[in-house]
Amino acid sequence: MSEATRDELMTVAAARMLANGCVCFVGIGLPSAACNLARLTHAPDIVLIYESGTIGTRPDVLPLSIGDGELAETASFVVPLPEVFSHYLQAGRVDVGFLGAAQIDRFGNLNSTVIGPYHLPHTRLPGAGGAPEIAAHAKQTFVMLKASPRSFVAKLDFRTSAGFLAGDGARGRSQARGRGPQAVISDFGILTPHPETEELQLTALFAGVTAEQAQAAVGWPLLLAEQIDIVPAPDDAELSALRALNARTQLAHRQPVRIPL
Amino acid sequence: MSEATRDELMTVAAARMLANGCVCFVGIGLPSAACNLARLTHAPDIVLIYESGTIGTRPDVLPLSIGDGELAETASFVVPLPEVFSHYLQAGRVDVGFLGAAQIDRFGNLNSTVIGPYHLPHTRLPGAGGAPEIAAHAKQTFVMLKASPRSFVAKLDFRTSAGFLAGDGARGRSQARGRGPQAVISDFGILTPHPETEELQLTALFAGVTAEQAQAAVGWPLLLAEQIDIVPAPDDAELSALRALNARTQLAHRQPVRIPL
Amino acid sequence: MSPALSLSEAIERFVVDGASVALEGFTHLIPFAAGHEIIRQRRRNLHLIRMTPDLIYDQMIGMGCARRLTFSWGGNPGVGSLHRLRDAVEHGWPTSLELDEHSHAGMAAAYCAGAARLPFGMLRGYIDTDLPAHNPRIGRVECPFTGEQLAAVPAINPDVTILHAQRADRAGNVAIHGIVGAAREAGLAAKNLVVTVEEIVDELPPAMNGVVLPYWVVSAVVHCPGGAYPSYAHGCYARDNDFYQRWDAIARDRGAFNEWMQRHVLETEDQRAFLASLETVAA
Amino acid sequence: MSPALSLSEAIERFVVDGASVALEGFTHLIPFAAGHEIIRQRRRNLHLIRMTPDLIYDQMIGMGCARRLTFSWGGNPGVGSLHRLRDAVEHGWPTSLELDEHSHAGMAAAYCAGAARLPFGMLRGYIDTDLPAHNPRIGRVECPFTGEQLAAVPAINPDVTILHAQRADRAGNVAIHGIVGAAREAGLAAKNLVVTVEEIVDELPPAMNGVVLPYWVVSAVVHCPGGAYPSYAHGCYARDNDFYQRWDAIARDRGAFNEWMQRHVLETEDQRAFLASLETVAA
Repeated sequence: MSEATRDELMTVAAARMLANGCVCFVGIGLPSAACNLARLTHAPDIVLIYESGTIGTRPDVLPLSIGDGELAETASFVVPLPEVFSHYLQAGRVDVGFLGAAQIDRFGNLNSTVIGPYHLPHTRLPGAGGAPEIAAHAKQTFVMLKASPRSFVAKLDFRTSAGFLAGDGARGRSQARGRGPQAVISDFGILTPHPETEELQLTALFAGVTAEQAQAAVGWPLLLAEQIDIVPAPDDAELSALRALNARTQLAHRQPVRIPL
Repeated sequence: MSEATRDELMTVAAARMLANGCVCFVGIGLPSAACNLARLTHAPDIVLIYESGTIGTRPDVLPLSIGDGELAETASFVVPLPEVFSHYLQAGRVDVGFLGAAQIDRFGNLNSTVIGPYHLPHTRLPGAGGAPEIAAHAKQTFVMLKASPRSFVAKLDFRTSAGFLAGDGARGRSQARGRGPQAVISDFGILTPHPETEELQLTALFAGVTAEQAQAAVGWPLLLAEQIDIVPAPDDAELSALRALNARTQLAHRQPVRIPL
Repeated sequence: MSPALSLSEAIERFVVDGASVALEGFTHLIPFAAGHEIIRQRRRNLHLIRMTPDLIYDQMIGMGCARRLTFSWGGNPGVGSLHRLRDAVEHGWPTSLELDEHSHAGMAAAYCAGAARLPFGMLRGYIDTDLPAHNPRIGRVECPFTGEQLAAVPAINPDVTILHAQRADRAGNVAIHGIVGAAREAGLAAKNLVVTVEEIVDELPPAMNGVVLPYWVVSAVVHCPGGAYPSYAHGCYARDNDFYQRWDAIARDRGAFNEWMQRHVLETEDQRAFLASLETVAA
Repeated sequence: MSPALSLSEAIERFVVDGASVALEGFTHLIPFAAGHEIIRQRRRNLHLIRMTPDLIYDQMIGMGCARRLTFSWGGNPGVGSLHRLRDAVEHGWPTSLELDEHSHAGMAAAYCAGAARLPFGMLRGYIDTDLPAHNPRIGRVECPFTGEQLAAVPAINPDVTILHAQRADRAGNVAIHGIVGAAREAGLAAKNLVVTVEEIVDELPPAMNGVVLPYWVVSAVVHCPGGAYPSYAHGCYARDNDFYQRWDAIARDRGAFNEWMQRHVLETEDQRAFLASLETVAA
C-alpha cells in the first residue's frame, strides 16, 4: 500500500480518538471522513449527527454537503435543524464536536469569519455556521486544521468560536459548558492543551516530522510537551478502509444527475 | 322528530356560527359536537384543531377526550403539543376558539380554576388547560355555558381567562390580540358584546324562552339588546345529523377494549 | 445501549422518595402501568408533573404518593372532576398537596425550555389572568429589542420522566406513533428517561421524520404490553372511554377508591395481573 | 384553498422590490427555480434571508438582486467559497451588501421565534465570540428566575418565504420528506408562503407525524418539477454534487459568471428550459 498522505494521516489520527458509542457532531470534510472511518473500523456504534438534522447516520459514501440525501437515507431519524441545536447540542448530549477554521490561536480560539477588518475584509470566509455553539456545548471538541503561519496565528482577525480564551482557566469561568478543544490535529501532528495554562502544546508528531518543522509551521513560539510522542503510522486496515471510502465517494459524486420531468 | 333538547339547541346554534373553511380550536363536549355538526352540514371544509396536536381532523364519532385515537386517525397531520400552542394558536392562525367555564361574568371573563379562595377552595375545578391563550390569541372566541346564578356571576372567584376585562375598550388596550368573546351560547339564548361598553347583552333567545327567564338565570342585571331575535329552531337535517353523530359516539365509547397480550 | 429492565426494577432504580417525576403522554400513551408500580412500591413525597394529571395521578395522589403537583388541567377528560385530586386540594386527604399551576401553553414552554436546557421558557401567555398572582413560577421577561413584556416560566427538568411508547428496538431506540403531546420534550428534559413499550423489535420501522428517542437519551426500556391501559397505544388498542366514565363513581368515594386500588393495584403483582383483574385481556 | 399559480405569476405577485425574502431548505429542497425566476424578473434591493446562502444566493447576489443578507454560513458546501458573495462583500460588486450575520443556532432560534410570533428567540449562544460586537441584532436577555444571561436574537418574519417540496395536494397542503432544516419554521414565520413542488397529487400519502404545511398557511403552490436542481428532492432526484464543484470555477470570474447566467437563466424562460440547457433532463 502506498504511503499515507498528510490528509490520510490527519484523518486516521482523528478517527482513533473517537471511542465506540460516543455521540459526534460532525462537520464536512476531514472530520466527516474521520468519523466515518472510526465507524467502519474500531467504533461501529459511534453516533453521528450532522447539523442538517440527520441523527445516527451510517452513510456508505461521504457526503459533499452536510445535507446530502445519503445522510437522511441512512439516519435513525431526521429532526428539524432547530432541534439539533436546542435539544441535542445545547442540551449537552454531544460528546465530541469537530471544528475547522481558517485561523487558530495558541489557546484554540478559532476564526472562520473574515481575514482583515469585519466591515472591509481582505477575505470574506463562510462564517460561523454551527461552530460557536459546538465550541461551547460539545463536551469536548477536536479541531482539524492544516498548519501555516497564516492559519496558526498569534492573533486572530476575528473570534468566531471560543477555545480557552486567554487560558489559565478563563474558559472555566465563562458560560461555556463543554471542556473545549482537547486536541488539534494538524498536518505535522497533534496539539493538546497544557493542563494548567491551557496553551496548546505539541504532544505528538507524525513520523518523519520534526519539532522544528512543526514550530516553523506555527505563527507563535510553539510550546513543546515534556514528552513528544510519534503518532503510530496508519495500519493497512485503516488505510484501506479510508481509501475505499474515498473511492466510493468520488465515484458517487460524479454520477450524473438526471431529472425525471 | 322529537323536540330538540337544550344541549341540541346550543349545539346547533353554535354550529351555525362557524363559516366554512374557518380554522377552529376545539374543546371537548358541546364545542366538539358543534364543530363537527358544522362540518357534517354547512361547513365541510372547516379546519378542526384539537390541542392534543391533531390538525384538520374529521372524526366519524365525537372524542371523549381531546386526544382520542379517532382524532389522530382522521387528522391531516399530528404535531407535538407545544407546536399547536406556539406555531398555530399564538401565531394567530386560529379563527375561532371555543371556551367553556364554571363561571362567566358580564364582560365574558371566565373562571375554570376554583370556587372559593385559591388556596382553600370550596370547589377545585380542573383549571386553565388551553383557555388563557385561546382567549388571548384566537381571532374570536365563542363561549358555551349553561346558565344559573352560580355560573353567570357578578364577580368571578378567579379569572382563568380574559374576556373584555372591565369593558369600555380595556381588552383592546391589553396584550391580547384576538377580538375576544363574540358570542356566549347559553341554554336560554345568545349574548354578544355591546359594541361600545363590551358588556354582554341578550341578542337572541331560543324559541319559548322569555327575556325574564334569561334574566332570572343570570346573576347580574342582564342588558337587553334593542332587538332580541328568536334563534330559528334546528331543522330536520341539523337535528338528524347531530343525533346520528351522538348515537355513533355513544356506541363507540361503549365498545369493550381488549388488550392483545 | 439502554438496559432492558423489568418494571419493578426500573421504578426501584429511578423513582426514589421525594423525586420529581413526570409521567407524560397527552391522553394517548399514558404510562399507567408505571404509575401503578410506583403505588405498589409505596413511594412518598413525590413531586408529580403532568400537563393533565388524568386518572393515573388521581390514583397516585389518592394513594398518598405526592406532596406537590405541577399541572395545567386537572380533570377527567370529557367526564368531569378528578375526585382524588379535589379531595387532596379541598380537604388535604390523604395528605395536602402543593400546587404549581400553569396553562397548557405555559407548561409546554417550560418543557421545551427543559429539553433545550434553557433556564426558562417564554410565551405570550397568562394575559390578564389571576394565575401569576398565585404562582411565583410565572414571571415576566422583556424583549431586549422591542421592550414588549412576555410571560416566562422556569424550565421543567424532572428527575425522571416515564413515557409509554409502541415500540423500542433491542438497542433501546424508542419510536412513538400518533398523538405525542409534550412527551418528547418531557423525555428530553429529564435527568433520567424510562420508557415502557408495547413491544421490543429487532428493527424499528423506517422513521425518517418520525418521532424517535435515541437509545443514548433513554435510561431504561421496559417491555410492558398493555402498559397504557385505560389510556391507549395507537395501532395497538383503543382508549377505554367507558372505563374513564366508570372511574367517576369509583373515585368519588374514599372507600370505593381504596377498595378498588387494593383489589386491582396493590393485590396484583404486575400489569398483566392488573389487566386480568379487570377482564380486559383478549382471549 | 391555496391558489395554484405559475412560477412567474407567483414571483410577480409575492416578491416585490425591497421585500425581505427567505428561500429556505437546508442543502435539501433549495428552491432554485424560484430564485432563477426572481433573477429573470430583475428584482432589486431584496433583503435575502437564508441560513446557508448556497449557490442560489450567490447567483442572486451576483445578479444584483440583493441589498442585504441575513445568514449564518456562506460557503459552497464541501467545496469552498461563494465567490459572488465574496465579491459583493469584499469589493461591492455588483453592489454593496449589508450583512446581518448569525450562527446556525442563533438563526434557528430567530426563525422559531418568527414562527411562534414571539418578538425574539433565545439561546445559550455566541458565547465569547466577536459576532455580537458586529451585529446589533444579537442581544442579551436575563432569566427572571436564575439571573443567567442568555443570547437573544430578534424574530425573523420574512415578507415572503419560498420553499420547495416533494408534493402538494390539490387543496394546497404541502408534504416534506427528508431533511427539513428550518424550512417549516421559515415558512410559518412568513407573511406569505409560496411553495414550489415536484408534483401535485389528488391525495397526500398518510402523514400522521410527518412534516406538513396545511393549505391555510400556504399563499400559493407552484407545480415545478426539478425546481430544486442542483439541490435535490429526496425520493425524486439526487443532489448534483458535481455541479456544486463545477460552480466554483464559474463563479470565480465575473465574466464567466455573467455569461453562464445569461445563457442558462436569463435566456431560458422557465425551469424546464434551464434544465434542458444543462442537459440534465432524463431522456
